[in-house]
Amino acid sequence: MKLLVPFLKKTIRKGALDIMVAEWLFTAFSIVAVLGSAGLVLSRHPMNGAMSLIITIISLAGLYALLSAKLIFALQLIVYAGAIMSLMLFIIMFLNIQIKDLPEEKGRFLYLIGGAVLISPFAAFLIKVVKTLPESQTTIIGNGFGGVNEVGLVLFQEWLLPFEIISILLLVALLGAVVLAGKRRLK
Amino acid sequence: MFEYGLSFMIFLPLLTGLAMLLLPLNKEVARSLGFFASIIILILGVNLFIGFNGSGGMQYVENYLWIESFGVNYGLGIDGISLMVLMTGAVLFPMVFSLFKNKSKGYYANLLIAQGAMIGAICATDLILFYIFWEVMLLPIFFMIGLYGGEKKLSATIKITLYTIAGSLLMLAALIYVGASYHAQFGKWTFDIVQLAKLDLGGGSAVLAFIMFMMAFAIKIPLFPFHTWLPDAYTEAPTPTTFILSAVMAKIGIYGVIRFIIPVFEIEFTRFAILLSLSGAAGMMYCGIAAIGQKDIKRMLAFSSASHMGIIALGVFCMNVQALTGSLFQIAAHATSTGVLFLLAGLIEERMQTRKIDQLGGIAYQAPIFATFFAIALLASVGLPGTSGFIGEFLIILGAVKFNGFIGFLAATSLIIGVCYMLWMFQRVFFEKSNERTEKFKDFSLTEVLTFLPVILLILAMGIFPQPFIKKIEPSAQLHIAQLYQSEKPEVATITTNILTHKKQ
Amino acid sequence: MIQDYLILSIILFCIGMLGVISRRNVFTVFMSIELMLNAANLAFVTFARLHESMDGHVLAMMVMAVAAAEAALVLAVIILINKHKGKLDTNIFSLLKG
Amino acid sequence: MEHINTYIGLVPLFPLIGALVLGLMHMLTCKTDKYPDKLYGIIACIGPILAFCVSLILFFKLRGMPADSRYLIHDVFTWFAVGDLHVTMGFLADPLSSLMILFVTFIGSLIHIYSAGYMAGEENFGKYFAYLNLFLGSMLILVLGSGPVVMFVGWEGVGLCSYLLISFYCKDTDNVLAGNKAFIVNRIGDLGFVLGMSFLFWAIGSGGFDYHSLRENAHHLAPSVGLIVCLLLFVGACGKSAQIPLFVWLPDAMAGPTPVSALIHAATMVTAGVYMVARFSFIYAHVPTAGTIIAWVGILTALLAAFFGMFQKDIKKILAYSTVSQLGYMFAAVGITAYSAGIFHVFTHAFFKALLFLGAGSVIYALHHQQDVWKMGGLKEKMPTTYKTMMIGALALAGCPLFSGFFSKDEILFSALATGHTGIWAIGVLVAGMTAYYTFRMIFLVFHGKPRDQKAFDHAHEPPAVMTVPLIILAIGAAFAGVLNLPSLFGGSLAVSHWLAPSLVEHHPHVSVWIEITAILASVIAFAIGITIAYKKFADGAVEPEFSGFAKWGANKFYIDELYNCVIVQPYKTTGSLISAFIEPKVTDLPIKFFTWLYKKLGASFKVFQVGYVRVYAIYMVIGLSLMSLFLSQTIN
Repeated sequence: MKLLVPFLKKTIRKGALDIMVAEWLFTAFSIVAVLGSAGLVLSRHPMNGAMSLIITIISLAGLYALLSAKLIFALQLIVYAGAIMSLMLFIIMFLNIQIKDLPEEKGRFLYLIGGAVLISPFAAFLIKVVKTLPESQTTIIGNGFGGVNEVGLVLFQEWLLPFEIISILLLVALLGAVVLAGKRRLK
Repeated sequence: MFEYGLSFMIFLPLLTGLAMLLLPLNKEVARSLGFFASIIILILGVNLFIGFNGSGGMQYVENYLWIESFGVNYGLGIDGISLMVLMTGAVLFPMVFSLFKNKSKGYYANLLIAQGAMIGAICATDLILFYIFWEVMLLPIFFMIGLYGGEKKLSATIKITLYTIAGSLLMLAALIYVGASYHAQFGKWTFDIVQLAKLDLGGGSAVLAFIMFMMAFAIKIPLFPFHTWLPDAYTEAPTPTTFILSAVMAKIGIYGVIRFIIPVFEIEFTRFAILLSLSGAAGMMYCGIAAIGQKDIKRMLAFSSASHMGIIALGVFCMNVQALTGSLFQIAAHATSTGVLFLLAGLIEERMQTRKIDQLGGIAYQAPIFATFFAIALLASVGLPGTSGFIGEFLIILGAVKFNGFIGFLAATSLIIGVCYMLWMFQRVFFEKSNERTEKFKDFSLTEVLTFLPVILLILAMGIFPQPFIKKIEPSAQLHIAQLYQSEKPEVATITTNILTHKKQ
Repeated sequence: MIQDYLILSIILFCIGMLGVISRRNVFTVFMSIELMLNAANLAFVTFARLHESMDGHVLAMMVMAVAAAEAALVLAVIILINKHKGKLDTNIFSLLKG
Repeated sequence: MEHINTYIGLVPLFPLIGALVLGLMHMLTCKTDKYPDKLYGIIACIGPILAFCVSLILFFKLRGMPADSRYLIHDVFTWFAVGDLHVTMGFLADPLSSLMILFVTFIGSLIHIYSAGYMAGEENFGKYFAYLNLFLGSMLILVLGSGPVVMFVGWEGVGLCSYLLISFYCKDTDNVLAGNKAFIVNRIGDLGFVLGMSFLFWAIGSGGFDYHSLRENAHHLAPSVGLIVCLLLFVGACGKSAQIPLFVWLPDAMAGPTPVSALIHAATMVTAGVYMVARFSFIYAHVPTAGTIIAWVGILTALLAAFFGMFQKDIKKILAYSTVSQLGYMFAAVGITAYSAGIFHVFTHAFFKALLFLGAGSVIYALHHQQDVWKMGGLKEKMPTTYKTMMIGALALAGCPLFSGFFSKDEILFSALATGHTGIWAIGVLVAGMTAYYTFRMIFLVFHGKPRDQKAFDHAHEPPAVMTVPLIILAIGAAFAGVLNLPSLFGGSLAVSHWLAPSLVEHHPHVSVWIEITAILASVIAFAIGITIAYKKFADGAVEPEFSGFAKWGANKFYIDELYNCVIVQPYKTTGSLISAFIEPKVTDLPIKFFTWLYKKLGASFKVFQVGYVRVYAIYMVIGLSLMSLFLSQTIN
């Protein structure tokens, strides 16, 4: 006890409690994310998959928040979870997919296991690479890091040209989608 | 005044050609655009020729670092060795535009692109830059044969493309080997040919690299037995393309040997010189004999061109200044004579709708001017004194005799072989009785006379006053040969002296 | 700690890849790709945090934009496929079969 | 500085300008035919005549100089210079070349004048004269060139003109083939010439590649190299001067217009080989082996050609073989180092052979292109001038004493005897007899006896003055040219030999007068026998015999043409066709075809993996990724 109290005091003063909270949060979010993605891959009906993906996306948003990326956190929720995924759900429902419409995929689990075996060296390699990186803490940093203002400045100063190109890309995609989906047969 | 002259000469046609492809022009506009671009190049080329001094070194040099990490330069420059090849590439193109009016826009654009790439390949002093232009050069040829060729154009296109690509990929490998060995020896990267000449290569891998390097040029020249793409390609290609192939592109093969192989691979070159020159002689004889059996005038000229290329290559392999100068001179001479022959054969085809020799005859009575021009080009091609063909051929034979008496004899047989098939063809096309087809043969129009006259005069001028030309190329040849012999590497010295002493006995 | 984030990103990415190679349902394949994009985004943001520079954030935004564009197109394509073939199976296309 | 003379260049220049003008005029107007023939004729004659005048001036200038430094040089410009090789486009007039240009321009002018009459009304009148002028210019370059390379320019130039003029009537395939044959055979000779020049250059040419420098350095020439050079150059001479084995083209060359045969294939071009050997006498004199070979080749050619000449029926072919035979004499002379005798025979031969050809031309002209002697006869009355002049020419050719041919031929035979070449002398005497026989066989058949073709005979008439006057002039020359080199036995002083001496390297052997008398007697007897047999057989009314046995072989020229055709020409052509028909499409593509086959097979075997499902391709990617990862993991610790 004599030793523990000053240690606790020390850690609390240095924000170690925050770190512990952050670790717990990270663990929770990551477990949810992995579960969600597993649900995506395993579920047969795309609706289930989409719901699992939304879970993953939301937990990822939490992780962004933990990494002090405030704007990305917001965008992840608004754009990804809000716009893209709802578009997808909309389409899935629009197509009114029944189980019988879906491919049979009899050897699905066999495939999944085989795939996992195939991918494992790759994953192992990447993890090995990551392990060589210097370890670092991820405490929240202030000074507006990741805020709208700061990211906006970087975006419109250093990344202006790519930004414009992305905007053109979006436009093209928009047109493309309209042309593809909106095409009427003239026969 | 002329600081960026070479770059201008490369990129003017290249960009004009590309622009022509992109813009919606009709073919007449495209043709005149091409004509003016080529005239500008012609003027620049002549200006460059006049301003060139025969000191033997590089002139009009442009050098900018391009890819720093690998020491690749955008390096241009010409010396006596590239001068004549450059002139063939720069001077002869307007003829094509003024003669052939019925081609499409893309065709003229491709011609210009080909010209730009060729000039680039000729001027490049950096191996990588050379390689890039070398490959770009093939593209327009591919399209011109593939899109606008004769009946069997597709197989001919595939043949020429696969052949040359195979060669140039081998060259790429060898080129990387050379760069890497330089890095190993001097601790830095460069592909500048002057620097690479300092390399001290040896051993089995160098021989392999030499063979791979040589292969690319041997296919392009083409050396016997790598010539099999040539008859098909030359025959099936539209006439202007054949003209370019024979007048300029084949020459770049020879030029590449002189510029890049001799300085870098001295030892290997000396070791293989006899074999290579035998191959040149064999090609000359084989193609010359094959020419006499041809029934198609263009195909016959194709073999004749291959035969001449054999002897020009032989001159390079003889490793003395007379033969080398002769080869360089012959490059220009052959471009003018055989080039003109191809163009004239193309005109015959255009007028008579046939290329079969036995369907022609008696053109000389219908078209005396045409026949005279054809005869002059033909005589230049067989190397009659007073025409450009003689000087080069004589110098090559002279040098070959010094190199090796037997090779000299083989080289000299070109005097006979050339004249056999040429006269045989001339007799059946221009003499004998005319038939109902050739009776309607129209003589030259004024435009055509004006197009051919300068070249015909050039053929004669180069035969009668060759010294102004030789004065500009000879110092470089001198320098090149001196480098080959006075190399500090002892191995080379012994090999060359062996050859020399062997020869004198 | 940073490493944990990255490892998570790798795991998600590999699961996405697994989905792409082992599933035949067009929607699932597409969403697996979205998952892979998200995994990459996570790595971007993590590295941004590591270097304390916001370029990673910008890149993540761009990936989102690309994802949005992709979603628009892919969904259009899926609608077309469904309309013409009445199926959502990737195996209906085998034109590349040699 | 006194040796520099800028006139020399003018000699070849005048005819060349003439050729250019005529050629352009003809080329531009031949379809419309604007200019009259007379204009062409006059322009054509200007060049040669001017050249002759300049030649005369040069000749007298040389005469005015001291004998041991008698030469004029005009270096016009540096032709090309590469390394040690320095070739100047220059002209050299020395006694040898001045003598040559004198008779070349003289006879050339006469033949131009004659041609204006002979060719009148021909279709390509202008072209003919353009070629003829070009020929004369080339010939003069050949003679005047100051070094071997310049000589080679003329050498090839005359070959070209010879080709063009032989195939002048180019609608007829045979004529063109004859032209081709001439050019190609000449080219075989040129191969020897070029190689000879090359060896010569590498041996002694680095100090300057013109006759003067070469002559100064000639003693550095190693005997073995000297032999190679001499023989190679002689191959060139063989081609140009129709010696064994390259003589086959000359009889065929008679396909050209007759004046061309007279100028090119009798008087001037074919003697170029002799001139060349004489020019290089400073080398040949040091290589006796080469000389002996040349002499024997020459005398055997003389024998063979004389033999063929005895059986010909085409008047021009008879003269052609006689030319080959006489050329053989000349080579025998230069072979035994009697250069001046050889050149003198060139000189006299030019007169009488040109005369005979032009006379034959008149006959052919009169008989409307009838060339068969067995269809002629009795023309003596109808064509008296032609008969008389041709008689003089025939006597000169046959070596009748006191005519020019007698002196020059006798000089050769005497030299052979004097230098101990008895075999050559004996064959030479035999050939002299044969010469007399076939010459007079021709004369008797054509002019004596009764006409064999009455219709043609009735139309025959003496040609116009423009043709007969040159005949008369040449006849004077043929009769009296021998006087110029009268040996001391006849009270002369060998003027031509002395004149030529500075240009040549030769030794006159001193032998007793009896040997000279023996030589003369032998040739006179041979002449007498030959002419007697001819008289007996042909003087009045012989009929065309059927040849059999050996004579048939002779009439068919020992089937040498056929032999060459079988052994060289046909195999060559067959090889060409074989390559184009079989090897090129079938054999040489085999490696390529193998590779394409291989690629097809490989492609077929890789096809298995292309299942078509996008997912499977993705799996391939992942497999690759994994393998790469496995490999790369090794590098990370």
